[in-house]
Amino acid sequence: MHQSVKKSLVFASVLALGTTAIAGCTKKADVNNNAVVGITQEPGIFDPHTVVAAGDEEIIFNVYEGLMKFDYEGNLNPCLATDVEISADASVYTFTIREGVKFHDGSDFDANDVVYSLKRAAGLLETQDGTALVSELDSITDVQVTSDGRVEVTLEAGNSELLSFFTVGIIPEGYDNCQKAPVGTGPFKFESYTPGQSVILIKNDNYWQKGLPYLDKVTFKVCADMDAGLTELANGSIDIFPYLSKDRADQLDPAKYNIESNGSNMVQIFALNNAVEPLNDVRVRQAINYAINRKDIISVTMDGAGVELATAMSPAMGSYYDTSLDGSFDQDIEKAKALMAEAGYENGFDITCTVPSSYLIHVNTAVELASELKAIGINMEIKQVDWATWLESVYAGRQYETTVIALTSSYAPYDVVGRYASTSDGNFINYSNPEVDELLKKIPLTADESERTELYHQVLAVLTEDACSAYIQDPTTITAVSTRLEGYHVYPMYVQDMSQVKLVEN
Amino acid sequence: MTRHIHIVKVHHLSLSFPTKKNPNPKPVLDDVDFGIRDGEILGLIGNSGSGKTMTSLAIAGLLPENAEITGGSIKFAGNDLLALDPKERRAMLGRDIGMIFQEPSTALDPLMTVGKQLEEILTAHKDPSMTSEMRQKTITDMLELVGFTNAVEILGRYPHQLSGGQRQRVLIAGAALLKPRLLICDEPTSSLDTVTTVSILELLKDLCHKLHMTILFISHDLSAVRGFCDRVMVMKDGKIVDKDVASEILTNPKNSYTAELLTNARLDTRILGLEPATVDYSTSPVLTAKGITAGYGRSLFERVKKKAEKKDTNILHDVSLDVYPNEILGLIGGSGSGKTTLIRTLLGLLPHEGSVKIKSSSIGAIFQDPVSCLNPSHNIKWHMSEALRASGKAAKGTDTMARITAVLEECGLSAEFLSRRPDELSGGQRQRIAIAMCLIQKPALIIADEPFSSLDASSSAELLKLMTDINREHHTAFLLITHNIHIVRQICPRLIVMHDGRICEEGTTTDVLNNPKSESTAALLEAERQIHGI
Amino acid sequence: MEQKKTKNRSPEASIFYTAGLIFLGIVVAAFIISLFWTPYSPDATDAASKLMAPCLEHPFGTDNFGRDVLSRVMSASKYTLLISGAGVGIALILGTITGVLAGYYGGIIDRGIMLFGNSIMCFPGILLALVAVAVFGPSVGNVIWALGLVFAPTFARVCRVGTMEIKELDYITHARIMGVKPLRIMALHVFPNLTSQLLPATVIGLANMTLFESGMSYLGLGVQPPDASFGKMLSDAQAYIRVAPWLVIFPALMLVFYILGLYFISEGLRVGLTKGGKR
Amino acid sequence: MKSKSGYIIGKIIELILTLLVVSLLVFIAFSVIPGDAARVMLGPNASDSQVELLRAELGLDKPLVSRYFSWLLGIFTFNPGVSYSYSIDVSELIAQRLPVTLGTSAIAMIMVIIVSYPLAILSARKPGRLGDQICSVIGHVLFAIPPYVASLLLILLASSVFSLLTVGNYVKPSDDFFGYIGCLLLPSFAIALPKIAMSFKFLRSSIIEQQSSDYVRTSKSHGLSDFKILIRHVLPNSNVSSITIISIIMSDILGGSLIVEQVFNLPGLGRLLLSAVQGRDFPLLSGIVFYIAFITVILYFISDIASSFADPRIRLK
Repeated sequence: MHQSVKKSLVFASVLALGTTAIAGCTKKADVNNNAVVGITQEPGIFDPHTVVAAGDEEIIFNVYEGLMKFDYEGNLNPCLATDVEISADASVYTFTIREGVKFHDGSDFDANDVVYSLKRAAGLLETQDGTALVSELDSITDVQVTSDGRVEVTLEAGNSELLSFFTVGIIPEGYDNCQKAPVGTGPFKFESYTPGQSVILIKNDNYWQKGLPYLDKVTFKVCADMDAGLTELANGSIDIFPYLSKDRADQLDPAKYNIESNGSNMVQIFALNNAVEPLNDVRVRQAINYAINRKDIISVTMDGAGVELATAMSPAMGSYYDTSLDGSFDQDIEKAKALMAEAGYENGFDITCTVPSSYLIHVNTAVELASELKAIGINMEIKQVDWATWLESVYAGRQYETTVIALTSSYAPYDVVGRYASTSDGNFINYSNPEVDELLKKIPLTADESERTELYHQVLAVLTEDACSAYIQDPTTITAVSTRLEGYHVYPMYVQDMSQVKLVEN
Repeated sequence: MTRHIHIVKVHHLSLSFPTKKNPNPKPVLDDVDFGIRDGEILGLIGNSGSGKTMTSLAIAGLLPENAEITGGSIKFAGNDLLALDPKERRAMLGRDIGMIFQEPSTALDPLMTVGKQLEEILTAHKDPSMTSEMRQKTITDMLELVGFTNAVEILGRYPHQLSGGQRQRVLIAGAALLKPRLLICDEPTSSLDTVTTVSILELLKDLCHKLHMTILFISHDLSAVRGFCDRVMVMKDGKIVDKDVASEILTNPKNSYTAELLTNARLDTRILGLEPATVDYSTSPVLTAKGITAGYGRSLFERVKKKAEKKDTNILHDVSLDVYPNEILGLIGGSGSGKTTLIRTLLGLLPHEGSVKIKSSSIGAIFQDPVSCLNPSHNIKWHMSEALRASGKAAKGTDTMARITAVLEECGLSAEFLSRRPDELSGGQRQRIAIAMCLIQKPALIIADEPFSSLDASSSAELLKLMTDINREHHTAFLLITHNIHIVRQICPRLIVMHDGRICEEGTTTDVLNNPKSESTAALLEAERQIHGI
Repeated sequence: MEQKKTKNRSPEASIFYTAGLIFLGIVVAAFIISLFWTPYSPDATDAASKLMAPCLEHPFGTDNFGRDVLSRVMSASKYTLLISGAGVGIALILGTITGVLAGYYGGIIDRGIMLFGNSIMCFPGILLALVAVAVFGPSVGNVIWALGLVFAPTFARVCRVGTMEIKELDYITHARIMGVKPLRIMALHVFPNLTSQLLPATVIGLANMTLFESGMSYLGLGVQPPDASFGKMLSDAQAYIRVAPWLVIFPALMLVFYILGLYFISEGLRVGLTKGGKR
Repeated sequence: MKSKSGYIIGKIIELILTLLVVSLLVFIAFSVIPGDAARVMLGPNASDSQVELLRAELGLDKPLVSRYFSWLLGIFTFNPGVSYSYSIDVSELIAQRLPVTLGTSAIAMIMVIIVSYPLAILSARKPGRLGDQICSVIGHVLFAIPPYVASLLLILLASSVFSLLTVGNYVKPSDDFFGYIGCLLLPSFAIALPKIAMSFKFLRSSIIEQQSSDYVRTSKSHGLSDFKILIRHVLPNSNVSSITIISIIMSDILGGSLIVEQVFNLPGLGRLLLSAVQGRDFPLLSGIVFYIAFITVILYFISDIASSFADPRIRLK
């Protein structure tokens, strides 16, 4: 009761503030056919092949296109290719190239551009040292134009999981200045980048999908963090802001903003370094899993907007996800204590959780975890580090005990589980199980879809059984979209597709 | 219209500082009643807090805001000053009443040239007919009148570029610029040295005649008005206790308080029975200084810079002197003659050229200011044991304490002083502690730099007696720097006179004092004679 | 004149002292009580009761984790007192030693020390502390060291000026004539007399250091979660400023009380000590 | 008479020495940063040979001393290199952010002066009266409020009570100058508040002290009006002592703006600094830190020179 009164008061104040903003000092081009999107990560890389951070990808998704392209439901559709043919052993992919597409610089798109782009991404150009710029494409050994004008990609071994990586951006043949002046075939052209402030994209009038895009101009405006974004939303100085938490989204005026939400296909993990004492004991890892209350964590960090996870994959992955694993680790303090005692830690132990300070959600999760783990005697100290240090010492160096992080993936199941192979670069939890290694080797070689699905289920079952880490949630992506816009869709990936967005007609 | 005999008439004036807590405090001025005759120099004498400054401020109309006149009236040339509104009152200042104050060093705005500050007076009392050139002329004329030969140059100077005496002259020029009928001088000479004092007093007297001014001269020192004032009034606790013609009061005081003031001003009357030890000049001296040349600012950087500017930074030039065992050697000289620099050099505190040889290892010193001579953070016991410890003659436990108490007793201080802190002691007691600290180190020579200058007469006398006792009993030599000729005459067999960083005269005290050979010695002695009536 | 001033001033000083001690007392009392008892554990989260407005069970309300704000405010006072105290301690030791040396010896030593000190003071203090903590990682220990270093030149300045004044006084000249060794003069003759200048500077230093510390915690470079500190609580509260203003108000009040208390005491000291010095 | 130019030359030498020490401090501080810049730039998946290649390209493999001198040369020619994380000239990045930080600081400084001077003069005219005491108490309280706390309270107040100014909506001066000033007003005010109190307190006591000085008494005895004494003597003299305080306040304001920018979400140097810290962006970080120190050193230098113009005792020894 009290709360709701409070909130309506707040809405009044936000509304008042927003009105002044429009009447007052902002020059808002309300009549113009444009939109401003708030982003929280500083964009820095515009080369489609060297891009690493999700924050860059979400912008250039509008600039570059690949042979394939995901839609907001997670379907992989042909894009610059009209068709793809995969050999039986999945070692040769042959693409039919779309006709009548133009690059932003006015040149025509053809098969040679595809060859150049894929070779560049795979590190096969003569000027390169052989290291793939896009590491997943490392297995490509050759790209050729066939006699009938199609493009044939040859792999060193069969891999039926590679198709989703052909979403990689295609650039004009011989072009090497994508960082400074990006040129692609996407619905929007790159206009300017002001570090720390904004990236501006303008409409591609020659876009091959007729009628798209609707907007003339899209500005990606950098906000320091979620709260800064919230303030800008309240001011009306941005139209779209993704990655809100539910309690913040609730503070917005529903008359001015629609709230869109969708599973993010992220896996938030309480990563336990399997190589250090006492986390190398499966009983301890299981105890930790039983000790934590995922519902409370989601309530505190996302205000309830998240899906509880007990295994390494998000339910958003559809059939690859094994529903039978749901609820494997529902909170059971007694069982957790018993497992601790069994492992010889009835008095608990001290442990450190190294979290990247720039991600509030992970820091908050760690705070809640520390409080919950006290119940089974684990005293967890939180150590915040900046993103660079986290990447270096936790992810690459694996010098840590525990951490909280969200694992994003393109919409490919192999991307999700592949990191648990004992030799994988991404296996930062130092998990090692020959059974999983064996299964992971089998998957790419298996052409049959249902057989592959079954293998994925087996992998997930082992990972859960081993309690290789504690999986927490798939946080819901909550995006506020101004009511003056329509056609925005929340993707289960870290991208902002602006091509479908248009002004509401009234 | 009759000519007023009294230019100022103060009628039964009472003044107090009421507060909320105490609406009826003890009055600061209690029924003060006097007149200042046209053209006279009236001296107003009293100790601090006697009400003399408040009297002058009441006449000028510059009383602090929380002062309240509880009764009486002040008439200036027949007008009731207290009835005037503040604006008219202010208009009289500078025009009819001029004032000069004690501290010339801070009485001028440091950010403004002398010329601008003087011009301000003329513009404040605006006379529209005056052009800028006329104002300049008036100011330079007045500066010349107060004794500047380079008046135009002075106009462009800032106060800090002038000496104390020059500043006081500028202030006098300012006060006299509009030729006021009354000039109030509030201790104008107390921070100046004797030679300058004499010249300032002469200037005032001269102005008094030339400009037909009346002067109210305020001082705490009765003897200082000798030969200057026509009449003298003595104030005590807000009341006028005595007034008479100057010559009468100075030679034959009728009031007992006046008599007391007079004796306090003349230390010599109390000095009796001082017997310094006899000196044998054939023995080798305890201290020999040869060809000392020294100055401040001797860092490499500054030396190079000064050399480039071809400036002589030296304050001492080729000074040589000997101090013999048992001797109390007197050293006199005007301010700026280099006395202090010489002492600091002899004590080894300054880098110098020339040689200083000291027979015994230790040399003691006592200084002018009894406040800063002791460390306020520590008690007397700490001071004494620190001195003993530093001399390297420290013994253990009770022995140390015994020695400390013995020395203290010798200096007339009981053992109960050991636990006291410096701020619980009087000036005389502190100077005696300072001597005790020297004594415990058994030095062959103690250098005493104006040790009496901030002590009252009786404390000075006691300290002087202690010094001669030590000299006699411990055969300790003293180098005594003082400006008091009486003391020099009584206890110093030999005397050195310094001027401009050089020794200008040296000889037995009687010779030097009776037949000064150098001009500067003569001038110094003459000034002393005028002020202190030797 | 001087006499009157001191008479008027002493009640002023005592007003400052009383006000200062009351404000400071609130924070210190919170600290002392928190050592033995807080209403709830300051780190205990409770998802069921998050963002509760002040009520009987939670007089200061609860935060977004459902933690009791009163308990957190109490335990936050611990870090404020610890960091400002230890930081000032370090600054005091470093500053006093260098300042007295510079003031006593003058010349090249003085120029060197002051050049270094002035160079440090050319960075806005918060910037330097921020960078230091950013470089060595945020932790209470690093915050203390960083702030200690940043504040040392302030104390060095006070000591240097004080020493240069005291050095000219007769009792130091005496000590030099008596042959006391320079180090002993600095330690026993000069230093005790600097206390009247150092004391107000120390109190002000405590207040300024708290300002810096809370600013750094606000930026996430100070005290680390889940431990409570005023700055961190305020920065966390900013997101809820419209829905849960109590999250801002109570830590802000405590922070301001502490600083205000220190300012008042330093003001009292200043008034009181100048009176004492004039005696 | 020592020449004025001599004094200024001395100060310039001091300035250069200070800048050198400052640059040394900055360089050393960033040379001991843990974390390899090259590895950070390339991300966790880079191979060692790639890292080595980049290290060579960035000159990180050269000895420390030669790196210092090349860095020093760059920084004094306003060309401190290219930011690792933005791949843009550091000077360009700083130039983009400077309007925010300098604008906020300048507006705050103007606020400090136009509020504190009149208040101090009024207060000091009749010290101890009710108005003076109220000002002093408010001053003490303001003094104790950290700028970012003031910011939070102002946001609360501005958004819910006054609805006057927008928060966190930066407008470029080239787009709309008044909009630019408008969006900086609130942050500037938050920074200025405690400094107004500080400046007020100092000025007030300085004016009171000057009013009781001997030369004011002399001027009174010359028959000058109180107003004239205030304008011609008291204020110039209290200015001499306040120039130093003003320069300290300026430096504090600059530092304060770094934090307050964060609260108001302004794209100023403070935010750039934090992101540079997080990205281990050595050229950017050292550039920002050095240039902020540089501005402060220049401020102090100007204040020294200004003092020497205001006070003949300093320049004419």
